[in-house]
Amino acid sequence: MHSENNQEKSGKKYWRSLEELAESPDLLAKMKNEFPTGAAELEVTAGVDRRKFLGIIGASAAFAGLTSATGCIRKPSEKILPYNKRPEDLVEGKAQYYASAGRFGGSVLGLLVTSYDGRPTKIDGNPSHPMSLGATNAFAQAAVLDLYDPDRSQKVLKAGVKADGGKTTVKSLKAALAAAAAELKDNAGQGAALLMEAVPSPTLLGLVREFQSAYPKTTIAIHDPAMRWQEAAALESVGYKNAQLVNRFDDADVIVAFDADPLGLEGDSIRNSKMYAAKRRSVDETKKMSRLYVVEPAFSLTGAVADHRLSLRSSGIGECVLALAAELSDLGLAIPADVVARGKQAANPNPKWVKALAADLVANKGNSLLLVGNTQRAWVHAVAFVINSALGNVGRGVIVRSSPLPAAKTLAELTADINRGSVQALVMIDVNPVYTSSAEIGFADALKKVKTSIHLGYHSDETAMASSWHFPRSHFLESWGDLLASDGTASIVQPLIEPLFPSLSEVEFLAGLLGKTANGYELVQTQWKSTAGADFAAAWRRWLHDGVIKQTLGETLSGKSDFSALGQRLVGVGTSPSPSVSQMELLLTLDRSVYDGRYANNAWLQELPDSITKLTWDNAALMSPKTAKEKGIKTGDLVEIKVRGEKERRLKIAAFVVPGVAEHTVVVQLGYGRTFNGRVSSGTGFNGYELLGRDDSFNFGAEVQLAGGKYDLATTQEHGVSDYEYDTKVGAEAIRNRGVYRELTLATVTAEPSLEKAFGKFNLGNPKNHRTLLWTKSIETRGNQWGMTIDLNSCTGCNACTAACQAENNISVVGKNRVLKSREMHWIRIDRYFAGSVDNPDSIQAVFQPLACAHCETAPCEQVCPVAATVHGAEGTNDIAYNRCIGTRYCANNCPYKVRRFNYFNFSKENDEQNPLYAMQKNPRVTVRFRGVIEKCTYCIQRVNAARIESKLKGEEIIRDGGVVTACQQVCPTDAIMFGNINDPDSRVSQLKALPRNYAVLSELAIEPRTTFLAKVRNANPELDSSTQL
Amino acid sequence: METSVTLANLEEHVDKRSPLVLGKETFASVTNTVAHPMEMKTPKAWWICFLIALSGLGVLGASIGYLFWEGVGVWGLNNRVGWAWDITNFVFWVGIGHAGTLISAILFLFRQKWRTSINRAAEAMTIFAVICALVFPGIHVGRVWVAYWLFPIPNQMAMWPNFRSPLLWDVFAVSTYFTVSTLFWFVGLIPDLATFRDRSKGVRKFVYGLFALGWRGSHRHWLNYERAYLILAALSTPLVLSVHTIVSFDFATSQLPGWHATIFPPYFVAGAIFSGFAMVINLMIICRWVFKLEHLVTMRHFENMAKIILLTGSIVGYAYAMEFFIAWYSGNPYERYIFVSRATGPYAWAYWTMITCNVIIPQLFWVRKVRTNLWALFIISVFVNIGMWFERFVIIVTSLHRTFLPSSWAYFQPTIIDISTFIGSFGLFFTLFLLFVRFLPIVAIAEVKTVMPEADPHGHDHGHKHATGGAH
Amino acid sequence: MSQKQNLYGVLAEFPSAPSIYHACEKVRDKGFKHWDAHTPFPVHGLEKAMGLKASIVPWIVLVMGLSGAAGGMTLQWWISTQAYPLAISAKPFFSWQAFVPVTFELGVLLGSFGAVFGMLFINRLPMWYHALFRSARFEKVTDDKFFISIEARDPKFDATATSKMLTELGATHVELVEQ
Amino acid sequence: MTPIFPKWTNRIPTLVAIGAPIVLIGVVSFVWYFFSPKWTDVGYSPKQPVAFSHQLHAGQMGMDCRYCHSTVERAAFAAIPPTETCMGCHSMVQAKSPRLQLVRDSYKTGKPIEWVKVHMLPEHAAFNHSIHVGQGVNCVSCHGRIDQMKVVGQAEPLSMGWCLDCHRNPYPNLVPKDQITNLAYDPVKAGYDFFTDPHRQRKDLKPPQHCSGCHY
Repeated sequence: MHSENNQEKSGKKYWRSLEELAESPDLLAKMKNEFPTGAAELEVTAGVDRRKFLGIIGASAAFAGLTSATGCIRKPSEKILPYNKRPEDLVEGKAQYYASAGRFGGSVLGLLVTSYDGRPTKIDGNPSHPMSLGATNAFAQAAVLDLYDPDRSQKVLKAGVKADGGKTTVKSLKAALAAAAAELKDNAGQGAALLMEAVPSPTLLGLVREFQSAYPKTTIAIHDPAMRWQEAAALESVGYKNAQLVNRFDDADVIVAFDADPLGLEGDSIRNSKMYAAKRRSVDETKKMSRLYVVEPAFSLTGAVADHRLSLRSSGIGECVLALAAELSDLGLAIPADVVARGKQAANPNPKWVKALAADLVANKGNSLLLVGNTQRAWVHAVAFVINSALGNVGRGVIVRSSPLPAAKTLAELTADINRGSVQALVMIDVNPVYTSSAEIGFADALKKVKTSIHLGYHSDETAMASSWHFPRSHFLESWGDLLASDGTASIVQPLIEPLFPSLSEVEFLAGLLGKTANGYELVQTQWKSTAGADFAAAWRRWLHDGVIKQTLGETLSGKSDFSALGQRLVGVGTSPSPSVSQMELLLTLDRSVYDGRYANNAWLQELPDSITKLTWDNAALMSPKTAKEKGIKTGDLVEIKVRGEKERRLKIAAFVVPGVAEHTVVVQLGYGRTFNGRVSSGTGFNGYELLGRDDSFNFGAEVQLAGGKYDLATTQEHGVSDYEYDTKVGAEAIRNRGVYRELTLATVTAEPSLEKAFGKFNLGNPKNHRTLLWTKSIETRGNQWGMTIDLNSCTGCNACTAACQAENNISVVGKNRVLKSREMHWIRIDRYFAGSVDNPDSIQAVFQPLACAHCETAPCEQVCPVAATVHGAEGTNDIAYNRCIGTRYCANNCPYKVRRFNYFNFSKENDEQNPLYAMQKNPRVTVRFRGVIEKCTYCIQRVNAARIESKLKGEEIIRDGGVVTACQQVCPTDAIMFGNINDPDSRVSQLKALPRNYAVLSELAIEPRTTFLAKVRNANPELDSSTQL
Repeated sequence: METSVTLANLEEHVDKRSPLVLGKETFASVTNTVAHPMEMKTPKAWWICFLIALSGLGVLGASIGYLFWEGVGVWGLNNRVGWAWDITNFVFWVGIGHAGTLISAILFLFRQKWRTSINRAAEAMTIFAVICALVFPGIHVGRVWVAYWLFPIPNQMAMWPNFRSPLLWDVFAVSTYFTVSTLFWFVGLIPDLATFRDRSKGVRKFVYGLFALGWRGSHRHWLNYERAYLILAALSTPLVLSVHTIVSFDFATSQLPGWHATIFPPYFVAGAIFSGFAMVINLMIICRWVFKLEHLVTMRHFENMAKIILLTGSIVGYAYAMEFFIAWYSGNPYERYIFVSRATGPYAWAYWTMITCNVIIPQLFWVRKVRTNLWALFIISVFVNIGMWFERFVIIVTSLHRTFLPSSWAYFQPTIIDISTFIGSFGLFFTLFLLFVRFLPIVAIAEVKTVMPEADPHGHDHGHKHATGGAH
Repeated sequence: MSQKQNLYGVLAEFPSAPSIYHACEKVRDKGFKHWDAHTPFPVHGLEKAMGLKASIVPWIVLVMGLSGAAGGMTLQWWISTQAYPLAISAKPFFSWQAFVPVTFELGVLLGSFGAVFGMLFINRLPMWYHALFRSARFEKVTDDKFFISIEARDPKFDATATSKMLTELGATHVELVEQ
Repeated sequence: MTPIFPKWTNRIPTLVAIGAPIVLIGVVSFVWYFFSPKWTDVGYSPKQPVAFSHQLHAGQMGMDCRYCHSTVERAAFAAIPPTETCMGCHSMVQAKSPRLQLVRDSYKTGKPIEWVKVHMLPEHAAFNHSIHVGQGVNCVSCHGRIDQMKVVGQAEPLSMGWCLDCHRNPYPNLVPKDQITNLAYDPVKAGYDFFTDPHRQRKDLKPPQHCSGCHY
């Protein structure tokens, strides 16, 4: 196939033949052949056995050996398999980095992918890409595991059964595609449809246009949770056709999010977070920082970090925006009369609050920013846009840009067309509507009516089974493509590896259906030939190297917005009954772990604790403690949710009581309860789509009743304790007394820069009162001395660090029942604490505290280890030598932070057994841990060592600042984590540690941790009460 | 050393009381009485008990085998509560293993003659209990096959153990304790083994003879023997105290609230003696009844032991109270919280079980009627042992499940393997003990004879009670 | 003569502690060297009656105990400062306070070994065979009878005279024991 | 009556007292020697699929180690040469030799030659060639006189204690940077002194002795 071709052009060589390998029983053995050197981690599996073996029958084996002729107690002999022809730029066992791009949660991120001997092992952000700026999110981190998903589609399916006798090869794949194309040709004439995600890929969209011209009767439909239909409609109503909004946080001093999550699941969250965090951190120099208001029905990441948060049911948001509009016009802002008129009658959830907000906005004209969430209706977006333009934000914080996407129909409209019989052929590119759509739409039934339905998907999922053709999709690390960032920056998606299984990229698929023979590589190149200018080859190489294509596509619209039409749009909207105990409001949201369900088979994401609920492996019906008490529901109770719509919808689901949910609202995350049985996804959670309505993600009049029975929900905090009152509340109490989490208000910081008094309020843990030791410390103090700071003021608890750490450090997945036993292995966890009174939802606040091994100088863990398996390194790290550990767990007991993790079983081996491909992701520079040893954060010691070797070879003793970047620091979208040499006073970490905000958790124990925290600063509006703080 | 003082007092008014050997016992009859259980036909009861114990041992073996095969995960432990039943059982058994050597050594040093008829069984109990105790630290480690790294053995890794770790102190303390107790026990056995060498026939004669080392009652031997025995006692006494002190260091030298307490050493030692005597009472009551030793193991023995239980129980109770006081007085919120949580938190049930069994119930011993009623003694002693197991559980688990950071709070639940391993350890204990009562003299014959009136070389008529030694 | 060759000595049986006590005093006063008293239990003060010197076991224990402790501390010092000094909780390499428990335990351990094996050594035990075991009555020595044995190699020994003397001292039974 | 134990049994204690220590010392020294990598690992020289002689190539023909093990200065792993490297010469030299059949096959089929690994470190020990070579540790220090080996065998124990010996005092094993692949070079004979070597800026090498230097 076209790999030869690829090498010449891209100057890279892909190792071959995982195609046959896929089926073969001796997979590991074969993979060793593929990876001459990187195979260390593969051998570990064997190695563990060996150790165990020697351990159990040690002596006898030894004597047997002695009697044998060689007189050796030998390890089984190992083989080395060198390359046959070594690719010129490859050095065995050395990491290589390639630029690429991917689309996660609706945002296009430029990526830098690490590869060892041709195995992609780690994904990171491309610093020169405007949307990632070097960072990524948990989805991007976990994408590399998706590549090695053993359940990914490997077969062409015809009507749900294996075509070509289940022996899909590259050849048979092509043949099948041709056959499907032919079938398409026969039917597409009478009306075809193209159902896809909102993928801003020039090449793909080009092919879509070709498709349209080839089959004129083609409907384009987009089905994508990130698609901003309502916003687009709103913009259309004010005179911008086919447009979208792009937000800039960099000069926003006041940010108001109405049920929006710009720092979490919506929009370009990474870029937003970076800009937002920068403004928060500026407090240290300027004593100024942005202020964030959030109105939302349940905690989003944005809501969790808000300075002021109003807890309000989704259906009330619109009213609130209207009320704000009215307030603003009273303050002399030019708001269209009819909007104001409607605003006057709006149900204002909290007049005092809204008044203060309005004043703040007016005070910051032009430097403010209103955002409305995807789930809100068009008119709400419209009103928000009105306010934005009245405040003069449009063109500054709020930019209107033309969308690269073609005019498209929604899934509902498409389904209607199908039922009308106007669609005979349906092409579905990487969508799974049979699972991810409302029962009310009834797409599944409609699909049956289509003569030819051709589906491209990564899994042989619900839709694949229901379509007449299914083709396996290549992972983006295996395929050529291109992507446009929302600001128009383009990136080439380049593969690092031949497809592990015969499969097609989006472009290859669509091209194939159009009867083209060109491969992805050629398609992408032809697309970009024009833009290159004179020297295409040079430009191409530059693009691949940089990962970004400088000149941007798409343009900013600066047309005059016209609000004349707004008036009648507002008639009769928003007048919704407020929910009650019997008639609750149901809200369905995307999940922070599995998004809309596409990541359901990704073990890392499944085990990633939700930022707020700390729930793993499941979703649940979230309710506020108050509501739960009224209904007598406790966490873990099975409840039935009933919604009356066109047809009655019911779901039996476990309840989870958590503060921050609006009263009489029940929240269910989507994406769980997949019927597609992957080895990971099966049996996780409950399918929220069964409750989804036709066009709203929230519904009125949901009845929630105890259904009897209990369900185990695995959380990583308050393990096994369902009593919220007891633990979360007592916990918050404790935090307050213990000064573990420190929060200040901007007022305090400006009033008393030294913060002596502010910190003094904690009777304990003031770093100023370090107790002096009774002895002189025996640790090395010269040379590189590593330390870390974590800025609680920036952290949004997004979990990216946890995921990145898992990817970098070969951390095992343990599974739900082990999480239930509190045996999860994550090296860095994010502690979430609540503050405020559960009886007053508006007072509830959540805070995040990432916690990993703090590398205490007088580490309590070290002195108790009987075999000196954990001791201090020369550069101040608290080392653990896995193979010295005998597993007494004493260190874990004596660790005040409880960050040490024990391998209660042979987790890594179990993982490899469950997923034989998993081994290919493992980082060859990190030992894979085995049964019976402790593990914990090492400050990415493998990176430290690599850097030290590098600098020593250069003849330098001291590693330059930034020479070592830990995985968590690298991924952090808010740059909350800083790592470096604390011996060097000019290093950024030293400077941060010098800040008054700097404090050590539990410093009163005289453990002198190397990881310290920077206290959170809440920019409270003096008008509003913010007494409830930690 | 509260214990010793009271023991001394005890001594004085005890001697004014009932004699240590009742009835018309002569040297020969003592020998016969003690020999009886070993020479009688094996009673059915013994066989039944033995089979039960043996199956318990089987359960232990199976549990441990499964544990080795699967990993420590078969227990209910987690990343917050890294120790639970394993170390609880370890401390529990070590504790029980204290009465034996204590009765022998300390009471010997203080010339407590009443020890003679119970010390042998007590010492045996010590050794068996310590064997049970040694099992747990051995199997609780994650990688058993490298547990030998705990010992300073030269190796190609050039690695050595860390002598700052209390766990390593444990290794040395408990193994020393086991060795010394065994020696002490064996030295005491030598003359009695000789007795049985001279009584028995055939194989038994050979085996007893082998271990009697050719003892012939030579007084030149007795001279060194008694000196050696006295010194062993003198060495064992601080050893007994040191062992449980060091065990308590596992907790006291760590820094967890609820563990990090200076009161632990005395409190643990008292607790150990407390549970140890309770176990002795249980065992002696049974032996006495089964083997008709009423004349040798008298009510006075039980009463004295009951008094010691009452005393040590009160010390333990005082320690509980003191812990609370210090927690409050220190003003340390972690300490305060952990103790409030003990009494009111998820594990309150365990805490109150402990208080009831260890502090409240033993108070019944103030009443003489209770002290002298075998049933009462037996039942109360059982409660004491239950209570002491819970004490260790409370200290270990409740402290671990509510540590400094509320984010790391967890709840521990035992698995079936936890339980079976614990029950199995009783199987091991009773197997060994039953073998002991069947094949070895459960009362130190030679020693008992020394406390008989006839033993006095200056007594002119054998009926005469109060002998005043050291004429000439 | 020939009879004296394989004669071990004379063995006299006494009924009670007082009787053997007084007998011993006499035998001692007669100035016998190679003789011994055998009793089922240590008869209080009999060593005085026999005129025996105090035991040297304590000295052995002292030496062993001290060397055990010293060795223990040295071992720990060598391991943590010489062999492989490791920074543990930033504690000094030679944190002697932490080394006390092991030092103590090793002292006690070796001390006890000294006591037990020292005692056995001085007593020449184990000695499974002994001439006295040839005497059937001697089996009672571990039950309720008391014996005095005077060895033939004692200069003052004379089979008949010594036997006679012992009978006079109140022996209930006197016999000659073969080598 | 006759005693249970005959007279000679009294000699047993003496014999044990003398014998026990001897046996003990015997066992210890046995384990000490035969269980140490010095015995178990040194001298391991498995049969290789192709009878490649380092003695011939590195010794007689004096090829530089780095000609084949080219990554040794850049990477942790000293790469085994790809078949094409062999064929570089052997397409002309000995082109027909039956001993090279496997090599030619491999070149044709693209199937790698399965060499048997000789110097095996456990997975949990991270060794990096580049830094050692870079600091001027002669190949011979760890691999012995490869240039005199027909069949490559392990020359050193490669045990942790052995590593530490050098990490604690590396200087005897250091040679001028241009001599690292000269296996015959003897710093003592050549009178090389690390500390006066002008080409070395850093006199204090500080090889790691802490755990995470090698175990991570």
